[in-house]
Amino acid sequence: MAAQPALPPVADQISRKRDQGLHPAVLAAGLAVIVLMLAAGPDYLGQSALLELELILGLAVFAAATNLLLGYGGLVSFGQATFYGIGAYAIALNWMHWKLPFWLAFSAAPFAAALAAFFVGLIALRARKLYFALLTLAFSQLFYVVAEQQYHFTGGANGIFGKMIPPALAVPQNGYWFILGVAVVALLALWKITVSPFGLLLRATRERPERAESLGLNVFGHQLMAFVLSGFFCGLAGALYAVYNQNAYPELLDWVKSGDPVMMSVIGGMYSFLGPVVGAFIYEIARQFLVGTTRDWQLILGVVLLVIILFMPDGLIGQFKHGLPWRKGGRK
Amino acid sequence: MDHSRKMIAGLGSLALAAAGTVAFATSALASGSVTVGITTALSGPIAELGQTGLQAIELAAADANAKGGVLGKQVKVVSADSNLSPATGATNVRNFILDNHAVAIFGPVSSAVAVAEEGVAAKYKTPIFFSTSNDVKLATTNYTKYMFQVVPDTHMEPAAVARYLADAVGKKHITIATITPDYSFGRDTVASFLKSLKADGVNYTVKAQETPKLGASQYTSYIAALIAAHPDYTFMGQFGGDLVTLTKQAEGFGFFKHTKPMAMYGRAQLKALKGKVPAGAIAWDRAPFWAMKGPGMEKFSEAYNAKYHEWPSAWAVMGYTAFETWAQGVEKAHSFNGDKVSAALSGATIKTIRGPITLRACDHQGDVGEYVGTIAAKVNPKYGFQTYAHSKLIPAKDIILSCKITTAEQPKS
Amino acid sequence: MLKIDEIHTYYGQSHILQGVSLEIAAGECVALLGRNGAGKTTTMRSIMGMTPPRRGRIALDGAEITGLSTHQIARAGIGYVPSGRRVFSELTVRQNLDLAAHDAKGTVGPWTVERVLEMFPKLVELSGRGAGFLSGGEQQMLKLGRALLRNPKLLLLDEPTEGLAPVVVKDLFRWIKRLMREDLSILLSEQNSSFALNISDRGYILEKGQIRFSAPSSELANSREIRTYLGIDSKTVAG
Amino acid sequence: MNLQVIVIEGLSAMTTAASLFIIAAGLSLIFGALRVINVAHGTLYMYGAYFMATLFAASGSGWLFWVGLLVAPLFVAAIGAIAEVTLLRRVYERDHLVQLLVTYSLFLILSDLALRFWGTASLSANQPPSLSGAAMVGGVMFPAYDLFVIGCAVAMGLALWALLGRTMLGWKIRAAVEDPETLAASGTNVKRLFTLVFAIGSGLAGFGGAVIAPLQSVDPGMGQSVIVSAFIVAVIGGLGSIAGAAIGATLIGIVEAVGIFYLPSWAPAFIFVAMIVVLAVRPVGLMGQKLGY
Repeated sequence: MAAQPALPPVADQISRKRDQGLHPAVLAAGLAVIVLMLAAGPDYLGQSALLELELILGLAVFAAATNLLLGYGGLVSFGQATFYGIGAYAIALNWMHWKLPFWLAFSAAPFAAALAAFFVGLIALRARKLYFALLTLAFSQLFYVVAEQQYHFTGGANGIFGKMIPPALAVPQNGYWFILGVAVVALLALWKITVSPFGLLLRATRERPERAESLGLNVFGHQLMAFVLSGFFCGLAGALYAVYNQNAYPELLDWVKSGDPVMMSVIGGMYSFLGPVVGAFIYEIARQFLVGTTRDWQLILGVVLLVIILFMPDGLIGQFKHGLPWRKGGRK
Repeated sequence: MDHSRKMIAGLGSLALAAAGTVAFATSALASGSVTVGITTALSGPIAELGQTGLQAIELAAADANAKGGVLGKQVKVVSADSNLSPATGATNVRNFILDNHAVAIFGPVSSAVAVAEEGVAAKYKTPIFFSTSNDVKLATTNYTKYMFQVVPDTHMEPAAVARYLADAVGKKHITIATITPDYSFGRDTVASFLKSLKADGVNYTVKAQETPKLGASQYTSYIAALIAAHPDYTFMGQFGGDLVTLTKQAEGFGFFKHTKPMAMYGRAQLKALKGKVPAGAIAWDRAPFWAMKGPGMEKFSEAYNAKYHEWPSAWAVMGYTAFETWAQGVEKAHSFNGDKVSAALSGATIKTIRGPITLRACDHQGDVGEYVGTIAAKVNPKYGFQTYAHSKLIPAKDIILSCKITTAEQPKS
Repeated sequence: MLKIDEIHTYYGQSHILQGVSLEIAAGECVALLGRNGAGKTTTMRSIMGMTPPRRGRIALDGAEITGLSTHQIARAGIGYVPSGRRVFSELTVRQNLDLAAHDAKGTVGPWTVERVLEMFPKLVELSGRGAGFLSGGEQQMLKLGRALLRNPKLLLLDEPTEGLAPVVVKDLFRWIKRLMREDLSILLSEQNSSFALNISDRGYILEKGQIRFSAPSSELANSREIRTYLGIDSKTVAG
Repeated sequence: MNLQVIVIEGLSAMTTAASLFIIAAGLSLIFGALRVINVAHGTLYMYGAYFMATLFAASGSGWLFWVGLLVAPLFVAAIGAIAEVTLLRRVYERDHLVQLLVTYSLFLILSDLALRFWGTASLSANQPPSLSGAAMVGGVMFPAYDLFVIGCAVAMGLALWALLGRTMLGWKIRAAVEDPETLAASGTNVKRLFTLVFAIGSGLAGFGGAVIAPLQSVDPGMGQSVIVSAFIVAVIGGLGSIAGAAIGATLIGIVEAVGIFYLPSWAPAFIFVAMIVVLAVRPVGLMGQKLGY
């Protein structure tokens, strides 16, 4: 990414519009406390809660990586599960066929996803807005169908199940700390990307693409870079899924799975970095709770989503910034 | 320590009570309850399979509770939708065990979800009973000692159909086409079917093999390809709604005038097709209540019909059987402990509504047979759908894989 | 006829009209002048309910129309001729007119499709042509015709001379004069101030969303200060 | 490959194309006017099928089928109208993603309600006696009902073409697509027009479901399984273009038929490849227009 000297005005304008929420120091301290509390999880949480957290931490990375496109790049992708699935399959396939060390497979997984993202992005980014969304969806389905059909290589619809992680990681607490550690580092890296010159220029491509183009910014190049980076972290999230559940199967690549991080971002708020992370926690916990307690979980989930979409346009984080809904009585 | 002394005292008094009169012990324990979990497809295209299975398990629990419960405890059934997703199914199982303290899990519909759930159940040493999904891998490559399968597996079922066909055609040369969902169930089934035909000495040629995707809504192009192949017999591996769709569309082509279809026409498909199932078609079902003899079966189907206003599907019959299996395992082990129940059931013979079932010690596969028959021309007035004109129970001993084969594939440890 | 009282209109967060008031009497032609971005089009859109004002009120013949939706305001008797090429380009000329006539069903007044075609004979020969293929002047005829079919009491003309050849501007001048003779009230927003001041009875000057001056057009046209402000070149007075 | 096979393959491709067009046309119409991708479209289609199966299952006499064909679209159109007035109307100004998620929520809600009303079992509508059985076409047996479906698709295409090209309502819809504000300024109640368009699009879905019901199992998954193919058809053709939907449906019908014949194990992947290829070459679909979305 070449940061052209001509661009600071755009970047500057946008950076001034950044989150005007809590004071950064307060925020950082608060987050540190939350991370410490999570790290101490095994001391006070039950086993099922810990496992739930393992899943959600991976999903939080998945959502934040997707939101790099969604909230920062203005690119609605319904195909990020492609890369999530590739991350998980990289570990599972290695275990089944190649038997290379786990750590090698784990490190390679995000790169494999990024490579796939490069080729998908090269084609999909030619299309605009809705067509882009539907094209990424088509790629997602293509990978899904292939994973389901290449029976001997991928295990078909059943997927791959087995002891694909080292015994040390299979110890519940170790697995938890490992996932927590990787997720926190990944989120920090993603955050770094969003506040880097690249991240600011990416926002410029979202907010005023013509202006960015006229200032000599290579919009396509930036979007492709964002797509590859997002693919990388989605792949990492997928690899974390494989650590959590020790399996990979075609549904991980499905467009329905691609919808999850989008939903999480919208619920949490796609215009703040933490929105998708918060969204991941809320969406997954709510979904688990509803599935476990009622047959009508789809109905309730649908209604809850509607309420959030219709009455909290910037998601829960946005709502928090603008003031509580029952205090202000609508934002219009 | 004070605490452990109290526990020892408690255990001692319990043991005393147990050693005392049985009636006393039973009434003392009856105050408690115990939970079993079922997570299966309750929404989506094959929700019917999950729904009827769940209903039967709830009925079985109610029946057991009416008789004083299992090991004196009332049984509570918790259920959750797996939404056909392995991840959701696995999480549900974990939550049942860790949060609801479920002592047994009853199985899902699709094999992908079953494989995921099997792993979780084993991790927490909780027995899991498969009554709908029947992937042979569950008892071989993915075998754990906590799994029990009370349904004919993906080898047994097509082998039974092959045996039936072998008896029907004798030495005559026949041509065959297959159409199965592009899904592990479909693949395994058709492969086993052809292998079994060969083993049974049938002289056949395969003319066409089609694999439309699961849940397809348009089969015309596949049917056109099948028609071009002119097979004597067409083996159709579709199940649930897919089979209804395929039958309707093939019917329109007059396809069944030229070929004899073979398919898993169960209660739901027979009912949905309302008398339009081609008469004489070779049909099979894992537990067709109308073809199964015995007073237990009759009582069950009447009770099920009275409660849910529909006749039980095979999934319901087997769901009930699965519950019976678990309950008797607990009684035999005299414990809800997973290891003990597993040990008690391994190699045991269970009395069920469908007759005695022996769970082989080597792979925990029940010796359940498959019912194969031909579709009657007329609708059965009592049930409102076509049943079988002739049917045969192909016994398990004729079709089950030998322990030598299955154990060879089981994980070693 | 139309009375606008202290309206405030926003585009998202930006406060465009900051308390605009103006009035148009029956049969009067009023010009709304000002530089690009002064708020002329926003005033028009506020009247039509397209960007409803957040505060203030607008009344037509004494009846309040603030808060009504656009089609209700149109039905109350206001015809709107938007600026630019806003004809339904996928429909033919005749379909454009028939559509407007259909929407105007039930209105009383002199304007029918036949009479519009009489006023703009050029449209007769173009009637089968896709409206998107018309020239700027032809589109202006079509837009005007469409608005007249409503038989409005008040006509809003947004930048009618924009992008027109000088000869067509002259035609436009004649058409507006004719409509004024038929006692139609007109609100005209214009960049071309000399054109507007020549034809109108009174004028308002908008600057940054506020009315700066208002006076009879002749007075505005004669004030050197205003002429300089509006940048009128004394040589190019149309009409 | 002999002639008979070609005829049968051709007709099956057309049947596939017809049923795809029947679903995609309403989706495309709604998108054209409202710029909304309706994820719940497949579910509305399922409601049409359920309605037909419920009605027709009650008696099974032929004339009820024709009644169902008329009433099912109205029933589904009413559901669509309610959804538009209560939900979609609020989000036209918001971005596509929000609209997509609103219709996704609608999909969740409607799917759940269908489970409650109709249960989990497969239902089925018979073919009316006059249309069941096989017909001889070009020397081959072909299902009469499939021919009826092809006929319905053609009729629907012509009706939409006439509606949009020849009627005042159609002109207004096209005018609203181009410039809803100016249309409102000429006195049209554009909100009501949008409700009407959404209701018509939903009604088309309901009609599609009612027509297809006798050809397949009516079960809770049927909406989900068609929606992705419907998207693909509409997108290949160019969203908003009815002619495009017809071309897209035909293309997919042919691609599927050829794929099934020559490379059956890869056939399900073909339609996605087709979409990717078309959009890679023409990023707005075959008949799509470059618009600001």
